[in-house]
Amino acid sequence: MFETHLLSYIIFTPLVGAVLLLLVRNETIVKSLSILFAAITFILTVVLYLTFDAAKPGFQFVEYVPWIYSLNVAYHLGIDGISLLLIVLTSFLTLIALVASWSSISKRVKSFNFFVLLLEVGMLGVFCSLDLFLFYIFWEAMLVPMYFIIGIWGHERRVYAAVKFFIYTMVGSLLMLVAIIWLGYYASTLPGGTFTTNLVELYSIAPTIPLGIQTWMFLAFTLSFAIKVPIFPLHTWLPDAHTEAPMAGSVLLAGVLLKMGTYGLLRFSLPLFPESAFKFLPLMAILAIVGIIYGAFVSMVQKDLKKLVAYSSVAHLGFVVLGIFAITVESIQGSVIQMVNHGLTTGALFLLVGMLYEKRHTRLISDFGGLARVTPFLATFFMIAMLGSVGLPGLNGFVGEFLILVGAFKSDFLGTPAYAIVATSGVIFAAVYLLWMYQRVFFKTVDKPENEKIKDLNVREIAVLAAIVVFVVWIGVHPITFLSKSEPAVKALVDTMVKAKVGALGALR
Amino acid sequence: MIPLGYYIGLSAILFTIGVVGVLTLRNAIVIFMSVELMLNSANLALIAFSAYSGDPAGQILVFFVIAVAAAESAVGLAIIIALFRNKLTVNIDEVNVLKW
Amino acid sequence: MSFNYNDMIAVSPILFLSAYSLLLLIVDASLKRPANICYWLTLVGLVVSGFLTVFTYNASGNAFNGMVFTGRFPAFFEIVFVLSAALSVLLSKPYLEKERINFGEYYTLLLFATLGMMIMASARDLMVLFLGLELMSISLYVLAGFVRRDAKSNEASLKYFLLGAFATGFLLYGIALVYGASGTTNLSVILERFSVTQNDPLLWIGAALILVGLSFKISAVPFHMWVPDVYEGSPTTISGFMSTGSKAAAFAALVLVFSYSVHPSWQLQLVIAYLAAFTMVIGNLIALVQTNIKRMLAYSSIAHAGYALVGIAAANSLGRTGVLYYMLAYTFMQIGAFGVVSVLENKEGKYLQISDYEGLANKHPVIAALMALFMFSLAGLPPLAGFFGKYYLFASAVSAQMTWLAVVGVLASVVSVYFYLNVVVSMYFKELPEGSTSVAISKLGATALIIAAAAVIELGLTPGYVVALTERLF
Amino acid sequence: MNLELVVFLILAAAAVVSAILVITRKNPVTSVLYLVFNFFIIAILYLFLRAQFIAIIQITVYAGAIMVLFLFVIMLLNLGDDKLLKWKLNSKRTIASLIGLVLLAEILYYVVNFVSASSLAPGSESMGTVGAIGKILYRNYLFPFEITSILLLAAMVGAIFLAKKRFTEGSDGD
Repeated sequence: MFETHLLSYIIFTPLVGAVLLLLVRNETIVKSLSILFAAITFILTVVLYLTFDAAKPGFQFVEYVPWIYSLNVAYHLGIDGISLLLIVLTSFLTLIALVASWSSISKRVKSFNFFVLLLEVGMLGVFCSLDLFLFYIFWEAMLVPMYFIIGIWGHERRVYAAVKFFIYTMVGSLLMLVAIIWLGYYASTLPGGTFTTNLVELYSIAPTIPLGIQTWMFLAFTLSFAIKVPIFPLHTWLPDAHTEAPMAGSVLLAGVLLKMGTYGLLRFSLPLFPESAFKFLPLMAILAIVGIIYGAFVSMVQKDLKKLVAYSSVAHLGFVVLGIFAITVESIQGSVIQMVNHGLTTGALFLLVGMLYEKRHTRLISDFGGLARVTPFLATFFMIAMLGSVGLPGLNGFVGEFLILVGAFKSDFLGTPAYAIVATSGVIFAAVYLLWMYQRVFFKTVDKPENEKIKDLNVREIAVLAAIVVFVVWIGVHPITFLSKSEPAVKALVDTMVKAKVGALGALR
Repeated sequence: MIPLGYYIGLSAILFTIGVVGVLTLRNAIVIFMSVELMLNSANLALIAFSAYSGDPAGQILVFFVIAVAAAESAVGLAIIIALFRNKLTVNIDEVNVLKW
Repeated sequence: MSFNYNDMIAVSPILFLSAYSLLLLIVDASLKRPANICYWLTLVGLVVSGFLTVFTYNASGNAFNGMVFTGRFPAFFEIVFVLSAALSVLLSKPYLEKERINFGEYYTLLLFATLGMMIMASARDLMVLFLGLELMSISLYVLAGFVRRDAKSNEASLKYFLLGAFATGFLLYGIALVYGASGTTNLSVILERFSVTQNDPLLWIGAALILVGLSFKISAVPFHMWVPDVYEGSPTTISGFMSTGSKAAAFAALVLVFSYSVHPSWQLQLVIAYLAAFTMVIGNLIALVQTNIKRMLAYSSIAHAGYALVGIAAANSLGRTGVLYYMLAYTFMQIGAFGVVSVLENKEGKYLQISDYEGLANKHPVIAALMALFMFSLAGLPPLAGFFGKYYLFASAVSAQMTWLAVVGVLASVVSVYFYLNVVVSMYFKELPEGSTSVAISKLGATALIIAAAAVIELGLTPGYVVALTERLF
Repeated sequence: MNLELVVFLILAAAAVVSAILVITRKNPVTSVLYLVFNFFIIAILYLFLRAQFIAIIQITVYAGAIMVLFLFVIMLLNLGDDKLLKWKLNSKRTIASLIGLVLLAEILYYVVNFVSASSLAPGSESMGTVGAIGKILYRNYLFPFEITSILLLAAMVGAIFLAKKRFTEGSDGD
């Protein structure tokens, strides 16, 4: 019984917590209660992780309850290795974010915790849904809490950032909604078919759609995900949202929300519409590379620490997208692990920048200098997170980027190693801007008197960061622990794509 | 024998005149009179159809329409009186607290 | 005799409400200070007729010589009207007292209007449809001008009246032509003769004129110009009632004419589709620039008529279900939004600008949360009622091979998100202005709002039950 | 051309001319009078169509009662005064009415072309008498008839409310 409903428990535990919060008045209790529920959720996901059997094919922990009969919509959950890793990441980062913002949120504490827990429900739901309708509901429902988190607790230009974030995401997702409806309708026109949004059924139905229409479907889905990732020309909401969001908001935004875009590509765009995916593959790869280079260059010239980290996300996600569209087992494995890495390291960087801001009330790089002497702990953690992000061997980033580049190098689908070669330069640029930033902030002498008085990290902050660092090192040293979980799912996906490719070639002949 | 089309044609012309009146006039009362023209043209069409098909339903409907017209004019004129008390005008160009 | 007791039972909600409103009229006339008693009596009456409706739900058939439908279709809409009226009435007492227009006639006329709506939704004959529409309209003309000392209210009433009468002209002429083509005004007989008459241009011209007449009532572009002025000038509770009840009634009529009786040819389908597209786009675009919240809601209500028209244009069973579901969902969210305005506004016109809502979340957190909920539902965010309605309507468009209409619809919704969010931004993200005082929130008003909010959530989470109610309608 | 047709054409021409005069006169009192004239002509056409009962109603209720109400209100509010009634056309309205005109001309064309030149149905001779109408009205159309009564009541309540000068309760500001 416990295991058959485990996913539901995981999704709705935070919701129960959120509702309970409304009944409490005392702020300390509110904070403790929300951390408690986030922790329970995390423990449940760990249980999920341990009971997940990587050897079994297909989706596990499946729950199926019919919900709306006339449209054949069901409450249909299930996970594979890819979603498993992201679910654990989500619950982990939510817990971290809540603990980290213990003292940084001063107004409307109850609402803040309420919205963070609500956000967690949405994020977890997205990764668990096997029904497009259900998926869409979680996908959109998650927008609202994030919107409030940015808009109420953000910095100066928060309203602008929140509205921009909302509208951008909405444009993409509503077109996706039409595509979802069209898919359901298409299923009903087949002989003996009914209207359905069941993903498992659609996996076999969708590839039979005539290529002309399939292309539109692919574009509608991919646009929505590309905005979320964000892929290069659609990224303009990201720096605003990340910079203006409060610390916890930035962590979850970078750590989890962006992954929903890449997850969507893996879960929907590729397997549902393989033939159209092949058509757009070069374009997507080029956009990914432009994103890598562009993100790096723009990061270099940023004066604001938070903006710098934000733009570095564009570059990192470029790697992930490149790995996905290279369609080899190595590259997609790399992308999956890189999603987790980015969540951990960028999350950590946002936390560190947030903590620095809390102590010094500025984020301008030029306002700092020589902090390594004043705040040794902070400098150390910052260094580890930064190096993880750069991709130093032995830390997590290296594993992901290496796999992606290897895969892209030998990918049949990309057809040429040129993409991989250009992308490699991105790794170097990342080292340049991150190290330069680190040098300006933490090395040299302390030339501003305000910086002398900055307090170092307290125990709570150290605990939070240490928890992240454990995983940063773990993935760096022994990635197979995590890679082994997602491998079968990735292999199956690549198989599907290869088969589709062969089929398409056969049809051509 | 007068063809049915003649009656319907006449009613369509009257209807058009009514529509043009509503769209061009500025005086609430005369606009309302144009509406009455429209209703009457519809009545004429109904009676003609009814007579030529031998079905009394059309006449019954006209009977109801006349009752409705009476009700409408009572309410409409009351509204005009109420407005007149406040604004001393029935010219809808001068009714401009709200944009038209 | 041309009717029997079964007939009477089958249309008992209508008969009951007629008798009850006459009773109310007598009470109003014979007491010295009747307003409060009328208020409670009206609520009781509406609740009772709601219950009667539930009992008639499965009595499908017709009554009074085929003049009216009985059973599922009218019952569904009757419930919508009763809810719309009951919520408006619940909100009315505090509002009327605030505006000092607490007269018994208000409640009587409101019941008459509800009665008219019920008759429209039960009509199996164009004659009955016409009379129901007129009963509703005439009562609403007066209610729109209920604040007699206020020039805005007078003008709202006059504009509503002139445009309404104009629309009546079109409707009646359309009925006349359909009668000419089919030789009957009975919708079922029109349907029976449809195979013969469907090539008669007279029928289609008549149908088009009926469409024009009803388009005024649902406020479809380009027949919408009266809406913002009338909603702004009318008492706020009446604006809420008009924008939900009378719109739902007009949609009931549209379903009866176009989905039950005269199945639109593809040309007419296309015309309705264009009407829907223009209504969605223009309604939402103009709503963007509104600063007055009542005008904003008026344009939003125009846009929502466009969404529901998608279901009529699709002319299939999904579309029919979509329209019915959407009318119920829309009733709750729109009355909720107007309800919040009515609870907050005062006689001096405060809380009528969107900017007056700045920092509301600090002052009245519950009211702000409810308003935010209604805004999100109107914007169509899942898992709220508005989202599911749109999903159904767009699905009907896609399955009628009109995917372009669904795309226009979602793009229009994106636009709408902006102005709905604008209210949320004001309430939550802006600071409270200096020296603002809080408003006394009446308990009755808050009750109505909470009921509406609960329904918005509930309809979104378990839409299946309502959808099941919309099957096998006739 | 037979006599009946000649009479019809004269009446039709008179109806059209009077209708045009209704919407072009500056003084509403004149407009009302032309409208009454128009209603009379239509009543005669009803007699041609053997709708005797409706013809009587048309004269007594419509032309008699309703139009007198119009006149009464115009006189009461002294709307004969031209100052209040500027007559002007703006371009938007002109365009609107032009479109309307084209549309309706089209309808007219269709209507006249497609409505067949059939004769009056047999048995329609006595269809429109008071007795015949009354029988059907109370037998088949009882339900709409009752609705009409409520409609008139609602209109009465509304009209009295709006037009009454002062309320006893005094809570209405005026």
